[in-house]
Amino acid sequence: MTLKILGAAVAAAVGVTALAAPALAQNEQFIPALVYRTGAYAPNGVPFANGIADYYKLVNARDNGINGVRITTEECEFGYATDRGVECYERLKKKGPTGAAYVIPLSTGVTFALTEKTATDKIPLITMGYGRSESRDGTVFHWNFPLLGTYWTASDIILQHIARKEGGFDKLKGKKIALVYHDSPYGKEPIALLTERAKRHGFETMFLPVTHPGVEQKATWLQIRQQRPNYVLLWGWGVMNSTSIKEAVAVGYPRSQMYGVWWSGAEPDVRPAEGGATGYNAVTLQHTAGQFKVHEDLKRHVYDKNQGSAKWDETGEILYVRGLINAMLGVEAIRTAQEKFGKGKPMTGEQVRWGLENLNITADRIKQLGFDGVLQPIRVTCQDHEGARTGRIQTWDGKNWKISSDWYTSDDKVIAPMVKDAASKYASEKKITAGCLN
Amino acid sequence: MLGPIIETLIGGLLTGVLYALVALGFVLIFKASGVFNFAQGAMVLFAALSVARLSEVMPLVFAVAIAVVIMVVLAYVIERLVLRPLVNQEGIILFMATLGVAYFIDGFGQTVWGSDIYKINLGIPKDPMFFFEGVFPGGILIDREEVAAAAVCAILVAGLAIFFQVTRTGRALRAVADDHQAAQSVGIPLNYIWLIVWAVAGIVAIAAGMVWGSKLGVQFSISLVALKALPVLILGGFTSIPGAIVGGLIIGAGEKLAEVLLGPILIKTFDLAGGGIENWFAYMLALVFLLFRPQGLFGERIIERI
Amino acid sequence: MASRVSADADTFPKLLVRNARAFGERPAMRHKDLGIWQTWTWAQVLDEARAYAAGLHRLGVRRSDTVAIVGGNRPRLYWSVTAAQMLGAVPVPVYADAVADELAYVLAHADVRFAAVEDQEQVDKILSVSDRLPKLEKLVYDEPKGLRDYDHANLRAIDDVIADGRKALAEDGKLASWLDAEIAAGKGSDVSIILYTSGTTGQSKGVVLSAERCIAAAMDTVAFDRLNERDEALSYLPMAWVGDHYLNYAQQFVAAFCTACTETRDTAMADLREIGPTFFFAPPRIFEQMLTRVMIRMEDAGVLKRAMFRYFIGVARRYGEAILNGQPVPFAGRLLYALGLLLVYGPLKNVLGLSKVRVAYTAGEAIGPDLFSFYRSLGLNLKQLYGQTEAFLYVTAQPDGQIYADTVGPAMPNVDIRIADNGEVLFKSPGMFVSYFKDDLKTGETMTPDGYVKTGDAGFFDAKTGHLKIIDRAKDVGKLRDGTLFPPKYIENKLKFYPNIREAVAYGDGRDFVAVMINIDLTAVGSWAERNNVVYGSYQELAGHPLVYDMIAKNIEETNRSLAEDPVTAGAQVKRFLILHKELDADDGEVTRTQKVRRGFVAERYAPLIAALYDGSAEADISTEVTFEDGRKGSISARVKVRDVATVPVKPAMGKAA
Amino acid sequence: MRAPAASDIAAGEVLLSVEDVTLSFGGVVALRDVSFDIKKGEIRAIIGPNGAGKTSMLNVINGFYQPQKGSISFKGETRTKMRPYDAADGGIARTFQNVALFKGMSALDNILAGRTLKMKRGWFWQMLRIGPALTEEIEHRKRVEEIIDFLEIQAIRKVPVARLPYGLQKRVELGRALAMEPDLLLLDEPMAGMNLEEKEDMSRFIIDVNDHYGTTIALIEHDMGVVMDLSDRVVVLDHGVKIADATPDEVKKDQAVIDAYLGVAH
Amino acid sequence: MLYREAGQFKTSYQADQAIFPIAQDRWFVWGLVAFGFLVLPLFADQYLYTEVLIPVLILSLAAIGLNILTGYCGQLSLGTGGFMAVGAYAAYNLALRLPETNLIVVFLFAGLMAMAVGVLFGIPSLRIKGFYLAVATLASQFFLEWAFARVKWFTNYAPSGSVAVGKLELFGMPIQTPMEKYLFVLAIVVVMTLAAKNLIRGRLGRMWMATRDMDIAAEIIGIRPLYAKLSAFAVSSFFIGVSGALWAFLRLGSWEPLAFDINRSFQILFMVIIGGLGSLLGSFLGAAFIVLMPIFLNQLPGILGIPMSTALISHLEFMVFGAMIVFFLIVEPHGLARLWAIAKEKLRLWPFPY
Repeated sequence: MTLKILGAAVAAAVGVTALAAPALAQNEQFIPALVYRTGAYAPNGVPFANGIADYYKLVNARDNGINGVRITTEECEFGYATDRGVECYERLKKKGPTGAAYVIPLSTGVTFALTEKTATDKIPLITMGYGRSESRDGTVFHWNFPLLGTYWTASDIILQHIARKEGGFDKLKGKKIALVYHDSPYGKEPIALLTERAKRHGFETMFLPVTHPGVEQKATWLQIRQQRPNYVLLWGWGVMNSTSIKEAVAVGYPRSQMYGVWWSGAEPDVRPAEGGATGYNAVTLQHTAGQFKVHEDLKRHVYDKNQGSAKWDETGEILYVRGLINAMLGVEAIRTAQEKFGKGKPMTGEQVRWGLENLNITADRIKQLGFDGVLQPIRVTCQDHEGARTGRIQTWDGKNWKISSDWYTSDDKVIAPMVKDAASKYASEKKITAGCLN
Repeated sequence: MLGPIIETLIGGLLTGVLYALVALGFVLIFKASGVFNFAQGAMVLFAALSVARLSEVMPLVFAVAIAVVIMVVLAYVIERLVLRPLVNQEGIILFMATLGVAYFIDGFGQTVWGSDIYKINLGIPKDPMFFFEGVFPGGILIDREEVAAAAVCAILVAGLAIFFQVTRTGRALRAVADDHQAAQSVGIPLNYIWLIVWAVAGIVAIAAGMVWGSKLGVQFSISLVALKALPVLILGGFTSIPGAIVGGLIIGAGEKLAEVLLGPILIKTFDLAGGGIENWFAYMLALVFLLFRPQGLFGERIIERI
Repeated sequence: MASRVSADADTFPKLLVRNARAFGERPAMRHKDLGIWQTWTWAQVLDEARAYAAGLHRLGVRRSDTVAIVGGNRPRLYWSVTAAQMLGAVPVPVYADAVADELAYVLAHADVRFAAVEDQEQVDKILSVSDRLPKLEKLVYDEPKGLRDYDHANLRAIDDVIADGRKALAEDGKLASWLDAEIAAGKGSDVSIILYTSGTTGQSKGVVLSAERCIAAAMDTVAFDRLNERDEALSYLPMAWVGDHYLNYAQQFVAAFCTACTETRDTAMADLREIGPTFFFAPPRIFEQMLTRVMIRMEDAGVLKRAMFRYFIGVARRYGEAILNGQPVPFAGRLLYALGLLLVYGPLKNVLGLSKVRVAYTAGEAIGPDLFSFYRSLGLNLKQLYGQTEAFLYVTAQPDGQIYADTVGPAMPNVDIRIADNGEVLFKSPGMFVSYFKDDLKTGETMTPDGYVKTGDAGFFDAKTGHLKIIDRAKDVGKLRDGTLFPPKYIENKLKFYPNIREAVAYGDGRDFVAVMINIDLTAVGSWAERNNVVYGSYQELAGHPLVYDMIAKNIEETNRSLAEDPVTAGAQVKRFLILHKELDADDGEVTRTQKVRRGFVAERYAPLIAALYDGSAEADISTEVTFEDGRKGSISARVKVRDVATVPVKPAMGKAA
Repeated sequence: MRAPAASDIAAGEVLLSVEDVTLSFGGVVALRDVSFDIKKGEIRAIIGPNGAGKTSMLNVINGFYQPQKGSISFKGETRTKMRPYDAADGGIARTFQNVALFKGMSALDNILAGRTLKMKRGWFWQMLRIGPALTEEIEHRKRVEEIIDFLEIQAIRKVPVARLPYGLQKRVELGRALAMEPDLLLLDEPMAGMNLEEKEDMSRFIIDVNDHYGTTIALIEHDMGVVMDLSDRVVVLDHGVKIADATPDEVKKDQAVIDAYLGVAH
Repeated sequence: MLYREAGQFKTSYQADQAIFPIAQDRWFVWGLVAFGFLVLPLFADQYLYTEVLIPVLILSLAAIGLNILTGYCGQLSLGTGGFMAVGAYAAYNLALRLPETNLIVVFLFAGLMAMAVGVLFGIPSLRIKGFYLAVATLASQFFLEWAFARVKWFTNYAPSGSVAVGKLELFGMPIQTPMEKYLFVLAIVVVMTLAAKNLIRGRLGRMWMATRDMDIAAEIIGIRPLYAKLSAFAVSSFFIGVSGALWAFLRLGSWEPLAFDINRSFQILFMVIIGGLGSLLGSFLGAAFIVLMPIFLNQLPGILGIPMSTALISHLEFMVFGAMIVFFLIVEPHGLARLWAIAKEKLRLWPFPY
């Protein structure tokens, strides 16, 4: 209906007769895909989108969908622009027999914009490794699922790693830690945790915003050169990441003292800097680069049939793998929902939400799915929409990302109260009564 | 404290050279055709993408040569399809048209060349040079790439100067800039002139694109450096090549100094969430200049007649 | 007949009083002034006219004085008529574009003591001949511009006169009641107005009309066309012409409809479009000009639009008149016509300002049948009436639904028509004139002893329809040397239907064949020239252009074919023609102020050309004296080419007149 | 037929006086020590060969140029620095040598724009356009219509001025100046580029304006016939210097004037 | 063709100077307004409201604002996004700090604050003209964008820099559903458009146009350039400020300064120029065109059933969009409004070509 009316409106405006959207089969699960394959953030948007798309293809080709419910998807390009992202969401949210199963915006800006809308529309918002950190509180943010880790988790893990390197949190006293961040809600997320930790441990912070799209960093790095922070945390996205590393090279800041968030630790971020990036670190969203067991299926069912979205070599890249994981989690949530609401039926957003909230992927299941070594078990609850908060540090050796630390888990003693505060503030602002939905 | 200031100043000046390179393209076109060419940024991107992708399969020299051909063809197409039908239109209309051209080139460039981050390797070492390490703690850091950029810029300006002063076409261009009618009466076809300036601007874009691209990687965002060139333009005047150079230097140095020196003070005073004043400082600087010299530093004086 | 007019409404001032009472709040008069249509209700008009009359009285206007009215169509000049009539004085409207000479003649002949004029131009004109107008005492003017520094001893602004009158009326109750008495004292038999005919030949004659006859005539036609106070008419024809006085004064007062005066002469067409009258009157010339403009503008339209236009005009030709006349039309025809109405006729009438017209008349001269049908086919209820000043306009008119292009309709109610032995039409009508002013001789000549008026037109009643058919001026219908009937105007009108031909003068009486002199239409031919890259520097050059000749020759050949269709006129086909190097001009006396050709005068003036037409020569030289707009005189000489045209062969015997 | 005789003017009240005005651009002197006066109600012509500084003189009078030396007093007040809108405020209107109309607006709006100074309603009322704002708008429209009527341009009132022929544009420009109800009207070559008929019309309008509204007029004109017919007094400039200041008849005989004009091909 | 103007004469100046002097236009506009208020809500769905109608209406208002400045007063500005941001944050802060304030007052305040800032940044226009001014206005754009990102007070110290509005209501009526929002926006846009029209056809509008068409002549008839230009900046900024507040409150709900970045400025400028400089109608047409065009282009391959990668679609979208702009400028440099006017003129003169 939506499409028809829009079509009519557009056609009326441009003078073309509208074509009705093809009727959709009833036994399909529609999942919209908000992507950015163009513009300043395309280098990062493309592999992630490919990973997601390929996983759905895999599920359809290998398993004939989720218990027989085939996945249909439609990509909508929004160029990392919040308003166009919202438009994509609005356009696609009602497609398919049951509407959108869930939304993956891959943009903290869009996440902010959609947080309320999805609640009204009853569509879960999966923000794996991004979004608002306090949204892990499922009693307030019923529809948000920042699976696998929030930015507070990410920054906490990095700080833990630094502390370990320095010999304990008490050694951080008097140290200076800079945050070079993308000047958007995304980049600002870790500030709260850094400030909190700085207060606790007495280190100094320096917050250096970089304006979109992030190619102007000269002054930032001149400041870094002059202020000489002990560590630089990088919260960039898109072309900003590689620029940061290049500027670091240009001012001679040691890359080994730089720690990127998991969105600043992929191949497109380091490759343009070539050798300059060697030694640069980033926290992982559990996984790192490489091809895993699931790739065998991918090759057999998708790539050998020439249906892959990417080039085969690229399927081992970090963001591609992350796309696979994200899609897998979504699919598993639908599967979980089907267990309760009826196998072999497409799920509504509300049902998928239940599936997400009761998602429990054990080590065995991970192995089954072919994600062994990529992922640790995750268990989502109403109180904890994050599900897992572990990560490692990886380091770029000039050619590959190499894991360079053990697993860390973010310190909930620090984070949980912050989440509680922020979530209850949000709840009171929006007049939401905290509690679990069924 | 002096060390960092000098360092920032030098860094700023060198960045300014890069701005000047982009501004130069604007000036060339505005001077000869009165078009405020907003597509200059897109041209820089397109040129850089061409060089970057071509150099993946051939030596850089050939890549640049082919890119030159591409830019000339592009200039021809723009002149033919956009400028000629819009001849005698108001400036704002031409300005809009170049915005349209910018969109087109952005889309076209990414379609043909891709939207990933690509590399241009000019073979310049990336690591910085340090001077006066004895005088200042940490020495004075200078980016080799930027020095190279400055050199390229100097060569370009020299080349352009020779082109304008010595060649017949160059002199014709100057004539056009001064008075369209007069130029036509001398027998120079305006279309030809426009083609030439757009082609030259395209070649300047290659230079700018290569330098920027080598520094930042070649990606869509490069087209946004056009915005950085704008304050340079108003500061230096839309029609002055020396203005573009000097303006670029002032803007580059000004904004970096402001960011590094003024930024922290502002942050403290107003409890700001970070600095980033360089985003507007250049414009404000230019604006203040403008209030005293409405035609820019080197622009021709506007005499009002009735 | 006069008995039909009641005594309390037997003069126009009395009608005004009645209207002010009955329709006080309804608009009576509009004038586009200062950008908008200033409107006066009947009550306001009465108020203005009374004040004006009082003012005029104070200026010295007395019963039976004649008051000249010179100027364009302006409310204050119309009120001048009423105000004069209120005082029992006789208004004498004069053509505003009359040159000083003509003006002097009329004003002197009418013994004018007062003149109400439009503006400085008219004041200057009258002042320039004041030595010939010893009786003229005072001038009042409507538009004060430029007159500030004139000697105001005998010059007043109408506004001042009205203001003065209003003040006097307010201060002096006796004056008001005197004025009321004066209005009441007016009798139906009083002279209401003297209209000077333009005179196809010779000097103008003053046609004296009485109030009750004017009113009686107007009552008949108002009833005939069911005009009422909700109708709107446009006043743009010369006030001195009977048509205007009839329509925008007599009928207006009787029906109490609203008359709108145009802003300036240049804006008449735009004003017509704005007002959108429901009742419209225009001489054929105006319709012709409109059609010419339509055709020219359509020439510039795109191919598709032009094709569409042609197609639907064709549809209209086929079905339009039948639909208008209420005759049966096939459904498909109705459908096509409806589409045409949406696409062409409706918009066309709209841009011409005719879309609200309920009744339209044309009169003054014969209208080309094609021209006539064109408008009717568009759905415009255009009708012909036949008449003259002496009849207070009408003798016959076409009733709704009984329209035949070649007849002028049956006698109007209360009109009695008789055809004299020589074919001349005689009539007796409610509005017929009383006499010619100060010219009993002429009056006698025109009136038959039993009170019929000779029209001077030849005509007969059509056997089929019983409608009157006018052929030509009685004295103009001639015979070729071989005895073939030669109706010059008939031929001329046929020719004039072509947009290229502005004027045609046909000769043939007592000669071997018919030949015509053509005036091209500069607008039409000029626009054709522009489209065809024909370069020309002057009218003269264009008129003499060979391609123009070719084009006109083609038009004449077509006319010949149409003449050949009718056995009566087949013999009168045009054999030779020439195109005149200058436009026939009223200033030169070649046409009347109403643009009727003075055939005899033209023949005299262009004698060498006539000679060339008949002696077979290919060209002739001519030199003529002309009067320029500012009154200077000069002369134009030219070499004019003469052309032969093809005729359709007919059996000679058929063309003989009985 | 003109009402006030030249002699009346000479004795009349001074409306504007130019005292020792010197104007230069860079090194080029446009006017040097020029003094003259314009009396109430007169038509004052400023003539001179090309480049004599006539237009500069008008520009000084209405504040577009600031003279380096000298002063202008208008209605008894002497002002040294003045902007054109101040001049307008004070009652000086002008037209331009090359028509300076507002091309995007209709003839009516152009003339209405001339009423700007006379209109007083604030933004709020204008935005609502009811009550006083509407009354004001209508009242001024009426005044403008009178001018339109006066200049006989009814047929083109709603036509965008860019579409009008030159002669009519000049008339509209005059209309705009008249709408200001100025005390002093400066006309810079009101008849430039006109044909004979248009010139006659324009002359008539100028005289009528002077007559009807009592407006004082200073005009620059090249057509000597027109100048002699219209003006009460004539100032002659040559190379920025005043060389004569007298009645038209006297000026015609003035040797300096004849020489100045002979110097250029006229 | 559909016009029947004969007989529509004006007997008063008020009628002559009406916004729509032709009856048919008047009916059409009334019909359109009635359609917008009464008929559309009967069938429109959420997508149409939130992604088509509301954005088009709000951006139309911004375009009207810019059109007043650029189209009517001739001052080119690229600072629209910044002024919208001023409106948005002014409204946010008023609503935040004085929660009981009536929504209308909130929007008025937004307009007034933007007006103040607009006047401030308009001052250089007295010295600077043309493209110099355009670039100078970028200063305001970047400065304001920066200020709202950095000065924490504006965002109520929100750690993310993103702010959100609470539930909206007007005189106790909730403005929550897309339809309610749409009607609210429509009402504001209608009222403000009327106000803009009144200003434009009044004294102020003539002052602006005079300044635009020939500033010297304007000065000489007594128009102070300072007053004319700054009033244009003021009114323009007021409109833009209100639209910014509407955009933030009714379209976005939660936003960050990036919502009002330079691209927004360009977007509005596109609307004004594609729509038609100096035309209110053009502002609407331009807004509709610029909002709908990308959506349409984006879906076109899908509608036509041409399989195409998302990246290619969006690159093509860029290309087609750019090409269309150039094409439109070549075909009609004066924008859609001029095309409309020409069509209307054709219809009025139909069947005549001129």
